[in-house]
Amino acid sequence: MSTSKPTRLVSLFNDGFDIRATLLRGRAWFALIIIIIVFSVLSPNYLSLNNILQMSAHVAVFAILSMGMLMVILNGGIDLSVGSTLGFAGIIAGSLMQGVDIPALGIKLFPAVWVVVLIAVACGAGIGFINGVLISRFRVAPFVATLGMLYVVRGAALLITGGLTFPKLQGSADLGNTGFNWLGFNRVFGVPVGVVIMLVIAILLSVLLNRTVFGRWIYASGGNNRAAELSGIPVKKVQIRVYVISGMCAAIAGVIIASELTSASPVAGETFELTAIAAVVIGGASLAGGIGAIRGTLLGAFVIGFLSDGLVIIGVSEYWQMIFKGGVIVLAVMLNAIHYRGRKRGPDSPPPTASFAAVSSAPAEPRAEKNVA
Amino acid sequence: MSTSKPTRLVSLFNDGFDIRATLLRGRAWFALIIIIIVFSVLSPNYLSLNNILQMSAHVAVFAILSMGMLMVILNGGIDLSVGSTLGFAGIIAGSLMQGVDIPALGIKLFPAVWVVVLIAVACGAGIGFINGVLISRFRVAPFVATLGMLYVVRGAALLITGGLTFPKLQGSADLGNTGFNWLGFNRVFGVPVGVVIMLVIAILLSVLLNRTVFGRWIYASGGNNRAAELSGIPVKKVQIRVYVISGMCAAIAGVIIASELTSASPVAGETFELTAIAAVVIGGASLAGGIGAIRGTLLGAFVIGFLSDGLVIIGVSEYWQMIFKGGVIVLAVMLNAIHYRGRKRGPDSPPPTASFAAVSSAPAEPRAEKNVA
Amino acid sequence: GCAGATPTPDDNAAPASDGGGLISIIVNDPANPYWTAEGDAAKAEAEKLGYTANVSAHKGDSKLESDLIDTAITNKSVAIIIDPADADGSIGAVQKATDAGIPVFLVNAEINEEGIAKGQLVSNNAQGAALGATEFVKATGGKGIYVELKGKPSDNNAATRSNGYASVLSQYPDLKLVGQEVANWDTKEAHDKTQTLLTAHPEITAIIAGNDTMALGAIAALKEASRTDVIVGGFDGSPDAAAAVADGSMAYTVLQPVTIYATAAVTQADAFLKSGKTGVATEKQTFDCFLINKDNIAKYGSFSINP
Amino acid sequence: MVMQGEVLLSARSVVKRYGGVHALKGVNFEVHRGAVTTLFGENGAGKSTLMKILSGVEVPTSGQLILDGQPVEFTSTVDAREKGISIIHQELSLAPNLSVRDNIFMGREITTNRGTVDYAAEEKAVRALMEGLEENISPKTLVSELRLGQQQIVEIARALSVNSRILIMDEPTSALSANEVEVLFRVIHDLTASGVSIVYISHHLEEALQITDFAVVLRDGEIVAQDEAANIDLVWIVSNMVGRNFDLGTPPTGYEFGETVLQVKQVSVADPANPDRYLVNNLTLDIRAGEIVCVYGLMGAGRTELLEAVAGRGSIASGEVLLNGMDVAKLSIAQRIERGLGLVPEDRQRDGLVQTMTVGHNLSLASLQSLVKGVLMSSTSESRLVDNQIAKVHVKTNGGGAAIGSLSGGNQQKVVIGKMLATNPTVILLDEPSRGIDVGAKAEVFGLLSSLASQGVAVLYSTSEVGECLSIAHRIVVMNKGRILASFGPNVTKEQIMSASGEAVLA
Ligand SMILES: Nc1ncnc2c1ncn2[C@@H]1O[C@H](COP(=O)(O)OP(=O)(O)OP(=O)(O)O)[C@@H](O)[C@H]1O
Ligand SMILES: Nc1ncnc2c1ncn2[C@@H]1O[C@H](COP(=O)(O)OP(=O)(O)OP(=O)(O)O)[C@@H](O)[C@H]1O
Ligand SMILES: [Mg+2]
Ligand SMILES: [Mg+2]
Repeated sequence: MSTSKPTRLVSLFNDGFDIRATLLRGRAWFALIIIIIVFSVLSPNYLSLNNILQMSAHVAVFAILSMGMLMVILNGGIDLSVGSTLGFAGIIAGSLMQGVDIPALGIKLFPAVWVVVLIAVACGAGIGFINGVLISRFRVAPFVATLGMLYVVRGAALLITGGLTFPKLQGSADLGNTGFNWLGFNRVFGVPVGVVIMLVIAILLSVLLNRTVFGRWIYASGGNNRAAELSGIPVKKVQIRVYVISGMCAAIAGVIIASELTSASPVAGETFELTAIAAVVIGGASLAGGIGAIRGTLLGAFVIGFLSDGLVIIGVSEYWQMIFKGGVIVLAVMLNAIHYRGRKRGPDSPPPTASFAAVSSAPAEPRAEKNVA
Repeated sequence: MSTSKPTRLVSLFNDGFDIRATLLRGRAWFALIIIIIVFSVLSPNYLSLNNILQMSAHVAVFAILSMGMLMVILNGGIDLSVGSTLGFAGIIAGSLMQGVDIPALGIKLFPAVWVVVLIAVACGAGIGFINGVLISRFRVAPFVATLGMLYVVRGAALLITGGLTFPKLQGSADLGNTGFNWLGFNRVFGVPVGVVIMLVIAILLSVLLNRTVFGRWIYASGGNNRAAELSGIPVKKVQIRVYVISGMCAAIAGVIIASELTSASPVAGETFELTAIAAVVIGGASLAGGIGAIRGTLLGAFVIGFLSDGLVIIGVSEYWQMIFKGGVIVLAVMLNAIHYRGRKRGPDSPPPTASFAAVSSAPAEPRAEKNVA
Repeated sequence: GCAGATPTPDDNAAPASDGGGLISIIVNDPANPYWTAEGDAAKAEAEKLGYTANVSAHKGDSKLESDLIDTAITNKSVAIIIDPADADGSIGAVQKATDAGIPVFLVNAEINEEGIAKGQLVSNNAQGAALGATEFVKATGGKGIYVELKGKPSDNNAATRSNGYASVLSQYPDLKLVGQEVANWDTKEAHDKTQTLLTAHPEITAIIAGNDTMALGAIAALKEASRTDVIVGGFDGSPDAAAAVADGSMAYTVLQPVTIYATAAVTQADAFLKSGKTGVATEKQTFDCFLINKDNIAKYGSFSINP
Repeated sequence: MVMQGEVLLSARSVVKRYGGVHALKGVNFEVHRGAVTTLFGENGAGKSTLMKILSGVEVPTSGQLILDGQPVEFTSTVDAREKGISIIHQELSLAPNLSVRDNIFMGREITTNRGTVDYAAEEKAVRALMEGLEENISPKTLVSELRLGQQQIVEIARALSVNSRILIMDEPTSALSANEVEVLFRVIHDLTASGVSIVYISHHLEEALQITDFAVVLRDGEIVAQDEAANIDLVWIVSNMVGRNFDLGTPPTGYEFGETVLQVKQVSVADPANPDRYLVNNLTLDIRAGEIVCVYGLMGAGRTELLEAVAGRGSIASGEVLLNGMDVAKLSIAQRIERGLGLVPEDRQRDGLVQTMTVGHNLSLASLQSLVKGVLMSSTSESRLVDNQIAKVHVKTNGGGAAIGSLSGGNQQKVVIGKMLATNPTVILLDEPSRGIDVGAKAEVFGLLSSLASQGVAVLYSTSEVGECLSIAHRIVVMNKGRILASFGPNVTKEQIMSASGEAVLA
């Protein structure tokens, strides 16, 4: 049977080439390809380079969010505050683009766009830092800490704007702050800037995870926190940093959205956290921590994004869109689980107390070794 | 220091009286009492029997949802679909109250109210059953399975009504289906019916958890699924049943809301799942499973409910309300964690891989033995 | 504080008041500038008339709305100004307040029941939709291929506007509707769905949106695709939309006189509290919407047209 | 009682309290350069606690550590590691999701000058370490794919890779086979010869005696005896440890075996990772009422799979299991327990205990149905059952309400056994019931089994220690690669058993 094959082959490749990982990656691609084929048949407009690029641009925002989420999930946590952080960062960028009053000098400063972006991302990092400190120092469960921050950050964003949207973020040449819309509007060799940013982040985080000591630490403390701590890994620092990365990713996504819409709304990103988590899990990561990869997460984001855009293109009703989306999320993860059924019990598989997510802890996507992007 | 005291006292009470549990219960009450005092000072209208009853009626719906959620969380799972189930059950009740066309006979049947309620609750049980089967048989992670169902069930509810609300659910005497609004409007000895239902469910579930074999099974399989299985516990059945209970609780909450409003909206209950989870965690349950109690969960729901009603009464702006709500969620859980800091590591404490929620697995609320409601 | 209340002879539910007391204002979602303006206008008017005012929001959730009404009752509000969440779902809550002897004035949206609230002050959505659709026809020259972005299905204004658009536009056979998408009043969603619709129907020449936030999302998508030829129409008359009309990216928007009827609701409540009469003949009062296009944009003030 | 040799590290009047628990009560302990200091003591005596203090895992409540004559304070394991002290933990501390290589260098990654991890260098180092331990484990294998014994080897390799001056080994051999232990001892000899100091802890007393230079006995948090190897023997250790002598007992006699209650007929169990391989291969075994059978085998012989298959965890590929003549293949674990067949699993943390529950609730867990009166459980029946079991298996606890985590390892093991006994089994399977428990507890457990057998219960237990086979078993079967290679009566010798299992006999 198909389940027996991969492992037998493994022994042929003791050099570390993992046939299971390869097949699995193949299967995730497979899901994506099925989606593309089905919609291409149903609509002539689906499979064009332009549409693929545009759908990728839609996916990019979620993918960036999901990759940050992956860092947190690998570490054994979860970050529900990303949607709010996204909105908050957009608002910060928006308000800076509107100019900063310096009452003391009686002037209004218009920071350059790169400064604006930097400050917005720093705010995201700051929110992540608070999450991390709450979780690692004050031992608040990640679900709860980030749930609290979800409300606090959203409230703060609304408070800053009084519920209003910051319009017209194009900037102006007179003020020297043009170019904000570039992120959302421009294309580099025909590829939307959002997609380029997504790829850059994917490569960076992939290198981080697979090649650096810090990446190793994330996996180790996600796999067994106590063992990691006893081995001298600064687990609390690692924990804080993954939330900082997640916050930064969320902020980047927020800036991209604000730039796309050339306006910043305090309610941007509501419920995005759920989609991000779904992408990570469809991509084979385990919510118990320690298992997952950037490539899978990207695929997960593409599966969700290409599906929902496809449903819009063929004109399925909003309600059916919801039903399909839910169905695909469950189905994609179910396939993983069925595939690996019976493979789970190792003589010393991770202890079962992590039952919150243990059912997904089947080695859905064994970490691929040289898996860049 | 204060942290060392309770344990030393424990040895004085070997008869099973757990001083830690008592103190903790005291402290959770304490939080609620602070809230009540603060708002009573700020508004003369807060502390009246009538307002307390009315706030309790508001809390009731969330409390019922949370108690169902507690069953799932005790078992080591999570149920994100409760909000959607709530909406769906309301819609089912609403459509039944509108009458059921039987085209074959050319008549329209108007089922009695108790039949309507029963069918709606059965639908909730059905949704819970699907969740349970996905999780226990198909090994989909609870977070993902119920996230998928969140979308599917909501989509289905919208599809049934085409996005509209079912109005006028009072029923009519001619049709013999009056009394639906009774659940929401009436009072029994001055106590709103919703509160009575909440108390009945609390007592039932408390007895279930503390006095029945099934209750013990829930705690055991949440604490260590493998050990439970080897002790002859039908862990999969237990898992399915907790989701069924959660679905039923959500449906009951949905029926109460529909009856309160005498109308059923397909979007009722959006994001309620997060509030329910927050109540359970504030109530001292561990997201890793095995730890928690009905009493704590009720307290958690009351803390959230009395806080948000209080903020409205004193007229705090919507934005600040969000910030306070988030802050209180984090703070309440943080207090628990600080209190139990350093108490966690036993020589053979639960394996540390459960890091997803392990930080909350400090014995926040040791299950109290004879703890009914 | 609350002044000593003495029952009026004809209506024991309405305490005569010397102008003090709390007016509870419940709006939909303060995260939208439209509802922020609504709440602010009502609050300002109430304070001007010597009341204190609390603004809270139900965010479209009937259950939360019902809880807020309870709280308003607890707070011994002298009147409630509310933007109801749901035409059917809000009836019970309004009834509850009325039973507690508090006069309720509905603004912006109606409930499907008369005789409970003291007044229902709404913009004439059907008229506004017709106004918008007519301008849409004018802008497109009565022909072309268009798509529609719709609001939250649970909000009956979404349906009213959509129907209003259809009743006008269906009379023009050369205007072809090729797609309808729900974008839930959300800018980002409207942006993404517009992009996708542009892919599915590159031949689109016009987009009609159920409100301004969605129209602005569509405009962002069009800019990105460098499609300056597509005509976009909005609804609400928000300041952002007005700016877009000014710079030509939006053809028109329909201004709902939200500040006008929010203010009027408070004035009527005040009249009712003082005299037991609202001073207006009918419970349902519709306020006509105004068209905002290039011609009158200069006169635009926040959610209002300066004379 | 003169201790010789240079003292490298010493603990002075070390006290450790955990809340109300007084784990160490003023201990003076010395580590000698280039020698093996062995620490003996009952479960819960405080051995691990002392080692945790020496290695920076825990901070003493009071007292001092002296290293090279200078007082030191370790604030973390890294701190201790930098000063040349490393530890092999009693409970495995590996990340199952990572490879052997990543686990060995966890927290001490070798980096290239570009700042990335130098996998090649790490792999080379791992290969060298594995060669030294004579193990064939690839550096890239995921730890979750290794069996317990191999994981323990990885732990050992990790400690060795540090090149420390002092190496603490807290029960490093609890999951190792005799061959692997022999290799480890050779490594220890090489280390001591090159000046490394070893602190060694084990409940396998005879084995430990072979390498001991200095013996220290800890009891209730105090040192009660210490001496050089030349002056001590097993009796000395045991009498100091538990205050009396002990005996694992002899096969119970004086009754006839009853009917054949359990028949394992040509059972095969497939390897879940590789269905073409069989972990239990066409195995046949009968047990009669009142009979005690010991399954001896090396690590990975397939004993756990056999016992789990009989108990109903996992499925069998072919063959049948008959309980009192009835095929139980279709029955759930619960139904098998109800019919009198219960398993005491090998890994008590993972499969035996519910850590979030009290001692009492753990004890009653498998027999809840018997407590039901009407619809509810009777709490008086429950506390009666719990008290009975606590008394029956001698759990040292201050009542059924105590947290399970507050018990020492041996007492936790007794709770797992007590839980199964509470179901009144007619056939009881025990997978390595003595793992990690002290001699006293071991004797108690074996005494219990033998009295159960004389009451007509069929007992089947597995072990990796020959000595435990040669105690109460009426019959000893030797397993290797999923098959039974030999079957012996009680009068067999150690050597016969070991050579039948394919194991080299220790010198
Ligand atoms: N999940 C698994 N994946 C791969 N191999 C496995 C798995 N489970 C067991 N094995 C292999 O099956 C064989 C039997 O192992 P097992 O540990 O059950 O034997 P045992 O006789 O019970 O030894 P132990 O003394 O460790 O209990 C070993 O070769 C082991 O490596
Ligand atoms: N973190 C802790 N919290 C509370 N009590 C503890 C803790 N760690 C150890 N103890 C207690 O301290 C005592 C000594 O435990 P320790 O683990 O040192 O025993 P040990 O000699 O290593 O036993 P074993 O042979 O079973 O491993 C025991 O009573 C144990 O219950
Ligand atoms: Mg120990
Ligand atoms: Mg075994």
